[in-house]
Amino acid sequence: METVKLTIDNREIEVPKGTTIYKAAKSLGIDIPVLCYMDLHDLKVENKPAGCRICVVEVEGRRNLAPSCSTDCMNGMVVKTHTTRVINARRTVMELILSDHPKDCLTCPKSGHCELQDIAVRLGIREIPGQEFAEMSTYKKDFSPSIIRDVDKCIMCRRCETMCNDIQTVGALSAVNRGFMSVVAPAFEQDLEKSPCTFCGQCVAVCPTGALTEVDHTAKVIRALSDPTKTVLVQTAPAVRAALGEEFGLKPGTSVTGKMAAALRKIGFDFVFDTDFAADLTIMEEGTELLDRLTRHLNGDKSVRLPILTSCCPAWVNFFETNYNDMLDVPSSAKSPQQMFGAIAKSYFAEKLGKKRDELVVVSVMPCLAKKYECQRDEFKHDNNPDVDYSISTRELAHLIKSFNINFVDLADEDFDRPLGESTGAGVIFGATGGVIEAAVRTAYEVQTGKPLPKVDFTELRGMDGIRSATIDFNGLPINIGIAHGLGNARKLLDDVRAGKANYHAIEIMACPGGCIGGGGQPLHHGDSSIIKARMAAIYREDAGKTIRKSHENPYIKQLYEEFLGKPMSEKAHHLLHTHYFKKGNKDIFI
Amino acid sequence: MSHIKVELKPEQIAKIQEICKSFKNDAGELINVLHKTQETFGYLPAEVQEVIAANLNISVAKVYGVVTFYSFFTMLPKGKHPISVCTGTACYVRGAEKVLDEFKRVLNIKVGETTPDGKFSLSCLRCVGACGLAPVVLIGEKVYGRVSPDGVKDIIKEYEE
Amino acid sequence: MHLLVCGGTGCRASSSDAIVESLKSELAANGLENDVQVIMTGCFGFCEKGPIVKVLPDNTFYTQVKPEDAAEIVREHVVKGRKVARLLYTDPAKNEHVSDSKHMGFYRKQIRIALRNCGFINPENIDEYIARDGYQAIGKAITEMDPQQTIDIIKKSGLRGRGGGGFPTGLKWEIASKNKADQKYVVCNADEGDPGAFMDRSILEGDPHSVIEAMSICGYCIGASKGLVYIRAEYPLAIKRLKVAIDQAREYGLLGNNILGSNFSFDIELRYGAGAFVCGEETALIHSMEGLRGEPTVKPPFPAESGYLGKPTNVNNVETFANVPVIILKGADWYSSIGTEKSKGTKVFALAGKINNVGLIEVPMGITLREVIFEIGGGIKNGKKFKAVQTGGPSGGCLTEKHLDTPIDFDNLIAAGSMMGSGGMIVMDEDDCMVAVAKFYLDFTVEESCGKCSPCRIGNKRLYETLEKITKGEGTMEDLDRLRNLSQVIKDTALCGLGQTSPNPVLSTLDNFYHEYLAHVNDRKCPAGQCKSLMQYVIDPEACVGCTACARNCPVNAISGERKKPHEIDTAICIKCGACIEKCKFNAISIQ
Amino acid sequence: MTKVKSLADLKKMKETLQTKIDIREKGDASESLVQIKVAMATCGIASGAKAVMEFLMEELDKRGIQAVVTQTGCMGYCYAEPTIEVKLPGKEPVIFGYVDNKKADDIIEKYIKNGELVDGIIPTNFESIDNK
Repeated sequence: METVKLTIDNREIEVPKGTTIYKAAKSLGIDIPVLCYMDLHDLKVENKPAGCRICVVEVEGRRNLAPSCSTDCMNGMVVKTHTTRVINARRTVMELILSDHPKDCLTCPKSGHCELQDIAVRLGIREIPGQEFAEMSTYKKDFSPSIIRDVDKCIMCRRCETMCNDIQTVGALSAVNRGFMSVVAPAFEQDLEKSPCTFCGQCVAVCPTGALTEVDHTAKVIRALSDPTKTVLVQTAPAVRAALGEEFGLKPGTSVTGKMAAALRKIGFDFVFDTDFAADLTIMEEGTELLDRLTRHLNGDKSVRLPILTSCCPAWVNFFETNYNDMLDVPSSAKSPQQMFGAIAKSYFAEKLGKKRDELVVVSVMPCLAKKYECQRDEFKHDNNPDVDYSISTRELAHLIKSFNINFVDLADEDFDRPLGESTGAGVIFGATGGVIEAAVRTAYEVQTGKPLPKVDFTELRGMDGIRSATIDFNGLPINIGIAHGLGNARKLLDDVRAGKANYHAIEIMACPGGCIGGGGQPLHHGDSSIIKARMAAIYREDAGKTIRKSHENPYIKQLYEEFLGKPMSEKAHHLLHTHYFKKGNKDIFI
Repeated sequence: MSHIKVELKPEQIAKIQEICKSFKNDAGELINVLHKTQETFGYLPAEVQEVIAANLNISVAKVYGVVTFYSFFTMLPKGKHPISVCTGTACYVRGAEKVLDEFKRVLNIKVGETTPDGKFSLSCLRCVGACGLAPVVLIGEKVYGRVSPDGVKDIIKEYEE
Repeated sequence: MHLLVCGGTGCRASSSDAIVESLKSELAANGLENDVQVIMTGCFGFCEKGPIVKVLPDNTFYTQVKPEDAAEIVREHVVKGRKVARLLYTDPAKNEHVSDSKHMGFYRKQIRIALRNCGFINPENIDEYIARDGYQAIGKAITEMDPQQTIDIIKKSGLRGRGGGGFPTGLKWEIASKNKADQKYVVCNADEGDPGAFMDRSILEGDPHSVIEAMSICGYCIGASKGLVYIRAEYPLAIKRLKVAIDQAREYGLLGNNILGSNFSFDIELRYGAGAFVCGEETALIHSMEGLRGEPTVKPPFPAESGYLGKPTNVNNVETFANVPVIILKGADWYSSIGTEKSKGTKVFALAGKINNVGLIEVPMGITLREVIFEIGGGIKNGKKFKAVQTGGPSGGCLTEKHLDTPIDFDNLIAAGSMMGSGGMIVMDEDDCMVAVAKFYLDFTVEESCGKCSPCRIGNKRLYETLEKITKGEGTMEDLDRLRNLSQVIKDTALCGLGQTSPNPVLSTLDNFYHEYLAHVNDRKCPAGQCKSLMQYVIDPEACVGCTACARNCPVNAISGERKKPHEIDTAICIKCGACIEKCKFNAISIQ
Repeated sequence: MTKVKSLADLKKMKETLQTKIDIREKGDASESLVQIKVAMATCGIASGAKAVMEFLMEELDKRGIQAVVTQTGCMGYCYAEPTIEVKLPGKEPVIFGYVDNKKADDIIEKYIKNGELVDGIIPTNFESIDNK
């Protein structure tokens, strides 16, 4: 490899050609502040518009200062990262950015997690000169069911634009306007709800400031908890337990299932249940649907569309409703685990409790922002009463725990309540990319072949590659599986399917890079993909530690079918656990 | 950018499709497509941008991002007699600002606006290259040179039926 | 006999089209339509005196011609051979007519290389270009030289980019030629956005073939078969003439496959700008051509490595290209004999502002500002005092009296705190407030900033606001310090050339006219009497005769008074428009 | 129009086309060229000035002399029509009277080519030549 030698702050270093000054300095332990820069290494995405100009350094012989994030090291370069000139420039630029930024830090939802705030603290900004006559660029606030856009706080780092367009290919956001009024916004600066936004929340996950935040439902949850006429149930998604600990200073990848259950009980939920249970239920329905379609297909039924696509991810559902609405019969009709849980809770479990559905409040804790939108969809309501009342994110749950004065780290582990709290390892791995399809395979294999699986772990389905495929031998019948995470990858896969170029029987798609563990509602990873990997490891550890690892072996699932649903895909199951999809957008009328 | 809502007729949609097609529906030709479309429709309302986006297979947000970046593109229909005051440097030092102020005062609109009767719209432009005639005002295609604030009323009078 | 009528935008705005028509019909009326040709040419440059009609062969230069003058020109000059004295240029110094343009102060010191064909040939007729050795340079290059030899001529000539930066053109070509790729592009930057500079437009309107020829020479040198002209949509005439020229060149086989029997092929397409000054920056320009927002990106990679569609791309501006064919034909030594040590050749300037001879001039590098302003420009309008000259447009600075004898070249202008830029040259007199001038330019930059980087997006806005505060009389000494620091930081940290130079008007006025800033801040006065907030209109009761002219003309009815008695201005209502002063015949109204 | 196929083609084409704009090239460089003005008022035309002018233009061209021939109004020497004014580069103009084709031929051969004076110079201007 070709290398270059240079000096940074009087220290010599040799780095591979093409290394930026920022990275070279970092390898020397010199931590140059960056703001707009974001490196999502595993997604092969580097957001470096070189727009904020916070990371400037002095390069000997150069007329002006160089942005270290996007300037390559050259042989013989002499770089200084903290001269008076650099520090003055950095401070002045920071003052400029702050001069066009609201000063409501104390009440900002991003307070404490704000990168802009961090740098202001680090640079010791104490006043903003000329603020009294400085005009601010202000815009309309946008409240969607999932995401709040308060772009007065936008600093034009363009990270959200990169996520929305380059990674997710959703195209809801773009830089608009010019100069002082330029900002990232949907077309015509309309609300996100009128845009092709899928509410995947990846923009929120990378926003360094409070410009993009989630809709906060914690207050509503607290109100429900204090309402004596309501029985409040909580369900927690698989990925939450792998990340919640980070909000309390635990190492990424620390599984906090037991502490979480304990905390939820302390907060006062009447029943602490697990979405993993519903995940097992999803496998029963989706797996059966897969086998049904497959069998009919093998028997020559031309009306059957394959591959079958998973439908647990609400952002993905929004995406195909907008972009692939010519293929609405392809995804599985199975509802997502969140909605299956809600439907069962407000029917089966309500009956068990002898309560009416409106006496129950179902709260979900999700790694996701699209779930907030999903639970508000009309088809998931009964007499205007939603199956799931409130969906809160992992971050909101952390706030809730903190505001209930709970010392999370020191909590003793507790278990979920029964019956809707029992789950298998198959339910747990829903949280990571490839997990849903692995769980489905574990069940479908045994149902189809009537034989026990020789091994439960399908490592060929795991990993971080954006698009993966594998062929699983169903006792002589090769089943082709496709997996994509990140909507951009999903688009590639789906385009192939639409063009008839792909030969898959089943495809799993998750909107967020990494799957739900990298969801838009998770503790912010600031683009550090090692955090996502640690969460993934935790998920698979949890699976491996479970005694039951196949959904169809979950005793409470069996009981549910025996007592209530009959069998998978029964009429009752269809009514409660399946849904249909809608055309969104008007793209097709023009082409 | 403020904008108005319109309903496109099928033949208008067909016209836009035709324009896109003449540029091979190539997203790289977006700016040429927008030019041609604005030439045809006079402005680029949201609905028009949506059709363009669909045909070039790019997001509407991107199209809007481009439309709002370039000052030549407008989402508002211009007045019957679009008035452009040159505020290039040569015109500025020869008093264009006063002329502009007078137009604003007489028409009672701001720059970028159209009079309620739709007759006049007012905009600024940077240098038409007729610096010898500074300050210069364009009404439609017609150039008025050496305009003084006093002369503004007379110029407007020419266009009032 | 030939009658040349200026068809530049300025003269056309003063109905030079109608002049052509009138001349033609007058000639026909005299039965001379076959003996005398009327030709519409590109810009003569002397826009102040436009429209221009030139009669050849006796080289008579008629100024400010109106369509109704056509009859007299034909009757007197064409038929009888008598010059129409009232349409001749009058030398203001000697107060006598000058009929031959070569003897006018405006033209005397000019050397026209880039503008060699402007105002000389019919730009819509390729034959006239060919008659002037057109396309011989590309012919010479492809038949007699290899690309490197051609590049060497350009390198040796010392030609530097005329778009602003002044990067050596030959070197730029060489870099692009050395990058290997299956496709490369030659781009002509014709997105002239500098308010008050219009040389590129004039060249394209007056001599489009020279640009086409130069682009193909560049294509030959760097190994590109495709050329793109990125041109402002606001230049309809230039677009039209360029299109005509491209079509003609294709028809003649001077564009297209196997040009002049060689194996070199080259063709040109047009791309339109849409009103964004920042697109003059080459990376922004390339993004704009790709159908994106015209936002610049960090260099490196330079366009020569990765430009349009990721391919090696060479971007030069119109004026740079216009120099190329002549250099190839006349040689590097000839070209480098003109100009100064580090800035060779000539530069076209758009001379405007408070100057007698507004127009487009081409002068050898090294000429002094004094020569340009007082000899070519004919001095300051209305006998006022020279105060400053702003060069380089919004990226440049304001130079003053002490710079008048500095030879103009790239390096001297930068050393003086300004820059060559694209060649705008705006002259200001004692009535121009330099703080307001800086504010004017910042207003432009704020409007044209793309918004990508924070120093330019927010910093320029803050500079503008501070300047506004000062012109309102609310400035403080801290504001002046802040202006300077902010300006320096913006220069130091902005992403592209626009931002890096946008504070120049502020810094140069702070350097050269600090006393004016001080007057605004300390005395709350605008010495030039331009800043409205610092002025009051007052009627001198001694001088006022009560004619009521002022009151009748006040647009806001701020003036009251009885007939034949001194009037008074209500300063609370007065909008300081100045209408009253213009109407007062007794000099009774003054600004304080 | 035929395509230009080679550099030689182009050069040939240039030669032909150049005459079309010759008048402008010469006008631009009038200082360095021979300038001839033919008085073409009624009196001049009546005495055959037009024929003389055409002769001059043709002959100068044939003999390879770069000259600008223009018409002018009456020079005030109606008695001596046709009259022409000849101005050699760097010299004061000289006016010749009674110019017919033969005289014109003389003027070209003797005055224009060699600077020798020929008969028929109108005296008022003779002085100016003398002074030189």
